[in-house]
Amino acid sequence: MAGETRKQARQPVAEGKAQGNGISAVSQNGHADATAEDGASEAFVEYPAGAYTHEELGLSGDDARAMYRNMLLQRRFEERAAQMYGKQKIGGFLHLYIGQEAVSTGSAYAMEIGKDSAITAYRDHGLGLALGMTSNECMAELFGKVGGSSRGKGGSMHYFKKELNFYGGHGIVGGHIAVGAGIAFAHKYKGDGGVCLTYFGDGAVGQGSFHEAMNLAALYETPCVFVIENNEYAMGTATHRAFAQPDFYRYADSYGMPSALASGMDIFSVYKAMSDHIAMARNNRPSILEVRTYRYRGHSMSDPANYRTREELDARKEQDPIVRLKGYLLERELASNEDLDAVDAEIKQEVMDSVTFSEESPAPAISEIYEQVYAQTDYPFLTD
Amino acid sequence: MAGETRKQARQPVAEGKAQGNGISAVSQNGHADATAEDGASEAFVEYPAGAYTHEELGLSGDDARAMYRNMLLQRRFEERAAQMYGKQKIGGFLHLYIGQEAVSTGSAYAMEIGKDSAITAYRDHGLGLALGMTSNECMAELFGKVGGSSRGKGGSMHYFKKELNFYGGHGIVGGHIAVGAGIAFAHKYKGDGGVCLTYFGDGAVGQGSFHEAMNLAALYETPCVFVIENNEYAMGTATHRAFAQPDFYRYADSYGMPSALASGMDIFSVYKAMSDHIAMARNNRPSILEVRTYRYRGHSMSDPANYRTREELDARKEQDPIVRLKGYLLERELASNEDLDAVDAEIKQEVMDSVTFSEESPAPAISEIYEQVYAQTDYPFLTD
Amino acid sequence: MAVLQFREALRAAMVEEMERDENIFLIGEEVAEYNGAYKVSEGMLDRFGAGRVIDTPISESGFAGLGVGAAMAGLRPVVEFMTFNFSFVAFDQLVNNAAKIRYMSGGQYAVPIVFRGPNGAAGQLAATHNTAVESLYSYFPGLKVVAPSNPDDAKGLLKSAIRDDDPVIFLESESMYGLKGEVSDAADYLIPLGKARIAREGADVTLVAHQKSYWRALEAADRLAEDGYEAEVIDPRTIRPLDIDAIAASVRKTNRLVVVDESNPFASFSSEVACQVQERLFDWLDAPVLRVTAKDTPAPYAKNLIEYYMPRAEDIVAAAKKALYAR
Amino acid sequence: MAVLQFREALRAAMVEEMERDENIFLIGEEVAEYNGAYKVSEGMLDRFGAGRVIDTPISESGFAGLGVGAAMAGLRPVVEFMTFNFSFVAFDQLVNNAAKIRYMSGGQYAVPIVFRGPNGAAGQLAATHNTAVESLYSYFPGLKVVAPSNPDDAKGLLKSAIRDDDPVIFLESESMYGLKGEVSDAADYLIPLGKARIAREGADVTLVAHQKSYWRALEAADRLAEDGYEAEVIDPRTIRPLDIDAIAASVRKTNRLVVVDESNPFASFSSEVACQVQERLFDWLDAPVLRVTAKDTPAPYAKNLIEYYMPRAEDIVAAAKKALYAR
Ligand SMILES: Cc1ncc(C[n+]2csc(CCOP(=O)(O)OP(=O)(O)O)c2C)c(N)n1
Ligand SMILES: Cc1ncc(C[n+]2csc(CCOP(=O)(O)OP(=O)(O)O)c2C)c(N)n1
Ligand SMILES: [Mg+2]
Ligand SMILES: [Mg+2]
Repeated sequence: MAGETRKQARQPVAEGKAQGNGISAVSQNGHADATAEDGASEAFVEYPAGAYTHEELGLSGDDARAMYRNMLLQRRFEERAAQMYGKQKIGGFLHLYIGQEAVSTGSAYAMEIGKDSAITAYRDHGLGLALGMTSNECMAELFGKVGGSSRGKGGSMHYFKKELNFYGGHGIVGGHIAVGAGIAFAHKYKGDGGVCLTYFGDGAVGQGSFHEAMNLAALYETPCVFVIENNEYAMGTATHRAFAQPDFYRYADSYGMPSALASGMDIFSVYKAMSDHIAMARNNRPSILEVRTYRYRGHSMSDPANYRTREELDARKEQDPIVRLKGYLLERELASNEDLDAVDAEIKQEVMDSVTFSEESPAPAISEIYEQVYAQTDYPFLTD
Repeated sequence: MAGETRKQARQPVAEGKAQGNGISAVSQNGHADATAEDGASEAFVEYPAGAYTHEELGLSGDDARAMYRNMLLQRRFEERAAQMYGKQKIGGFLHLYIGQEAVSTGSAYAMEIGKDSAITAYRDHGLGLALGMTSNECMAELFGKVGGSSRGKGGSMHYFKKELNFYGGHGIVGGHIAVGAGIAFAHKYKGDGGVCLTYFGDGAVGQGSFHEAMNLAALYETPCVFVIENNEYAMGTATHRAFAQPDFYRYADSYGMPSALASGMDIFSVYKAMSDHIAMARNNRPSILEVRTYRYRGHSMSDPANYRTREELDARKEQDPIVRLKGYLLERELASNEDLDAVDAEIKQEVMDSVTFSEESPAPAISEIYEQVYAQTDYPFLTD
Repeated sequence: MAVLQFREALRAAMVEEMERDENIFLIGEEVAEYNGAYKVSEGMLDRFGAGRVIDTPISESGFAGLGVGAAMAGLRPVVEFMTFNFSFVAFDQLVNNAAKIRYMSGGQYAVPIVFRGPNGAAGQLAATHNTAVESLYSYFPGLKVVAPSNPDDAKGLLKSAIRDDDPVIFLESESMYGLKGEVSDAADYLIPLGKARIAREGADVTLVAHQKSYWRALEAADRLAEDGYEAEVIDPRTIRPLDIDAIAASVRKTNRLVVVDESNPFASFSSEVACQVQERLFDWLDAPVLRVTAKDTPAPYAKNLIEYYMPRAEDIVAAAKKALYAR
Repeated sequence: MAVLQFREALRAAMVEEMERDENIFLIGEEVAEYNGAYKVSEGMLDRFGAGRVIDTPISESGFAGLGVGAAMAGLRPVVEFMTFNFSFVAFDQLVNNAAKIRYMSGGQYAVPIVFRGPNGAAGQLAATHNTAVESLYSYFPGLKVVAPSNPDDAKGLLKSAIRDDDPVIFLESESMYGLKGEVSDAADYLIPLGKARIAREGADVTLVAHQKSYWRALEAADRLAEDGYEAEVIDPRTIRPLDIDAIAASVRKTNRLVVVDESNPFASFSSEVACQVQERLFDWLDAPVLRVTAKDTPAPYAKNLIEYYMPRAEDIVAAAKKALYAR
């Protein structure tokens, strides 16, 4: 497998080891390097940033450009959503994914959408859009309108799209991990060849339900990839403050699972890692993929993010996965600046149109309160 | 540390390696040997059966004889309890500890009773008696009489004894593990130098609450020893059918904790391991101690235990920890057959007296239903 | 009609449904190789194989969540809790995921799942192993809660629950598994959820009772008859949705109601029935709605205490007489 | 008297108690370095240090259990849930361990612990983040449940809860943390648990309401006054034990009762109040006990839906008028 690094237990960390254009997959926030110093664990695979070219990965120039568009759509969509939140067009919590787009897009291109499934936590706009949800249905959901993907019932934290096998959008930290194992279980049960990608944050690893789901998935050999989007914080809590041992990929040992570490700052790293893990899952070998990523915004709109420094944030922004891919496209002459500006303009228009769509989409009728609670259509609700 | 074996990762298993009088700590039921073959984990300590003498451990002949008595009391008590259950003097569930007595007794002698604390699951008669609960209060509790340790409110699964810092007796699998971490937390908070020993079965490792408690204990550096009493089955489920990776001591890696494996068939192995782990805990270093043991009886009185063979059971009975210690005492001339028979007779009488005590102890007054629900004495219950 | 034990009726329902629809599977602790902690699933592993009758580790939250995911993906899981006391470590899966995903997804995803197992007390098991859960789960819109009291209902309702496209909490009883009764062997025996059953007719006082309490209520009705009072006994069978119409029709006749339930009293099923009935039938009631429940305390172990703790026939008789202003 | 925000009143209670008794500590997600998700614990880390104001991983079951153990061992933990929705992953710890250990140990172990945090709806958060939990926890004997509606009560009741030797579920409200009110600065300001407060006197109809609903009820009372009806508004403050005597005294005067609660209706606090009142005061009631609750559905996200979903002043006015047989 091109570019991968097999580590041996106890092998010392090579200082300054070559990693493409120098962006490490390793966190700058108190994490040990991937090769644990205290005599670690199973051999595991690392997918560093900058180690892959699109050709090596079997991707065309069109693919690379499409990936760029896909990431940029998420970014522009959320920038606009943040603005609309400020205008009180959107209520409740709004958790932005900005900075993490390579994870969703890298996955979307590695999986077979429609055949495979995906499920994530409440920070779900990016994955929804990456999988093919429209800006219209996504924005209208935030506006709480009937044009929304859940007809305004779910809001930001609860995007779902059945045609895409997108299983949500879940607000209880850790609560959807076993659900993901169950979706994978169904793929195997039905023998449809699909796999399920289950995404969750570093914070969710603190929930016992994570461990229960890992053991069940491993025991039943379900076609799962468990993707830990390690953005270094759960709200204001840096991973090393919440975990006695914060190298999450090592947890796979307890379940006899393979695991790996990818850089969420490089879409090719994510794409390659996801492809490998999906291939394992297709053989009913579940695994953990830890992706080291970063969120630029606060946890939600109300979070000033005082728990990190301006410098830390700026340093991470310099590794921006969209900027990185842009540089790659230009350098390789896969696209010109004008091409990319045109893409940006087109996306901005699409997002602006989704705002108009959402404004115009009607609010749900009050009677919809009682709809979709039950499949049973004549359910006798208590009403007054 | 006398007799301990430090293993290196990937070190192959020496076939037929010398282990005292040949009794291995390693399960015969599908477990990998302590040194995992697939490239394991942190170095850990193994405490094999037969590797220790009482002198090496700083124990006197009196100590060894007291340990014998302590184990035998549990055995005889439960034999009698089983009989009383058959006579319907005891109701509900009755989970017997027979076969596992070296774990409770080995611990009781390694800890400082009164200063240190202990908490366990529902299979709690053995630990209660080992810590110093009287046969009377234990038997009367089973009979549901006011002479019982919980005045008949708790029954078999819920022994508690505050003077002994015995925190129960808990019926929800996994539910008391974090409670144990909390008791340890309190020891540290108060600075009283105590540690908390938290016991639970192999089955409890399947609960997410186990993992949450491990991480919390490790993160807060609480004075805990987590003792996994691996008796190879959770009800009818052999460990390898419930766990993708059934070598529990290896789970400590995920929490950066030390761990070890002891033989529950040899009280000296347990005593030594517990002593070492308690010493770590006194330095606020929590750890996992997996003890490989075996229960001779069914899970509870209604379980015919068809999930294991007669041969398997007989083989394990040959390793009986009481028989082993008896042999040791005789061989070393620490006691004569007559001495030991006298101990047995005395214990049998004690247990028989506890039956009489329980028969004679009154049933609680009906009004006691409303007592000890709240500390508040004038709580306004809904009554009719 | 065959005479079956309660557990056999449940098994028959599962077996018939699993033969009809291969998307149905059974999962839980000890359901397969052990043949069920209470032998409800006896023989099912042999019949359907390990792919459809599946043992789990002790990970209720994990396997309940796995069931929810499988249901969203088109399967129809039957998840057994060894007892519903243990569902509390999976509470979030039931009340947030199973109950709300249809709603939050705007109707895109159904969650056709049955959670089943023993509910409530089973003798001297003490406080953590004696909780009646119907009040808790029926609080949550999005769930249905079923609680049959005899083998025939158990079969017909479980088959309906399995076919239902909504998540169903299906409550059984440890101490009733051996109870025998006539069970229909009609080809497709389905009893609709949400319909009460009038078990005994009477004009003087209505007794509403389900599961174990139902049998106590029948006993009480017999005793009341000896004293010349005819009690009408209604078994709601389904807790949510509640067949309040059937209860109301009866109370319009008797003008008196006693609700019997082994739940603890506060904010419980019995409170709900009383609340709805006094609201709907304020002018019909000749006496307050009374209730007979477990005591307002945790469950004790001692035999004499737990016996007194549970609703007894004599308590029901006394409550009925009170409602009748009799002696 | 100082004017404090609700959150400041809670903080004052914790700070005063922690200064009085060093066995008290605060633990929960983001309580320390972040100063509290809703800033209730602002400044407390600086004041008491990391040994007594303790951040946790997202492990509600783990840290709730840790709290129970610490309480058994003689400490007095205050455990913050970021919201009570998240207590469902710790449900077993609250309802089995905290609630029952005293009983099962025959009174040997006390569990003096407070679980606190926001309860119920807070606007457009959708179904999993809007659950009112008072009905669920008050079902369990062994627990106490407190739900203040103004800063003064919040302070006095939280201080009492912390000193109480029983486990207390202490319910706050996200959308009320900024609410300002006069708060006593008496040296040892303790409001006893289990005592209701008559917030407004009136002879025509009784409104029972707590937390957010309390403010809706006051609004409704104003509107009713415009129409010439004097509503008596009772804030129960404590859900378990319930001050039914205070409610009953009021209903004896008004003969009419409307219970307002943002819980879902089925098997809820409102059912319980209705049940108890109709039982005790059957001959005093001139109309059925009515209730105004959240709708019998999960909570929707859309603004117009969630607004309609929650009990509104106009719903309360309508219910009161119905009870008054007024137009
Ligand atoms: C069970 C539960 N506890 C607490 C919360 C509140 N909460 C929402 S998001 C969050 C942090 C999660 O962090 P992480 O899993 O790392 O995801 P990220 O926000 O970084 O994407 C917390 C504590 C919740 N939603 N559910
Ligand atoms: C949460 C929960 N689930 C299920 C049970 C039922 N149950 C009681 S004991 C037991 C097996 C536990 O096995 P293990 O932890 O290995 O302890 P052992 O019985 O071997 O001592 C089970 C499944 C329970 N009490 N609690
Ligand atoms: Mg994070
Ligand atoms: Mg076991």
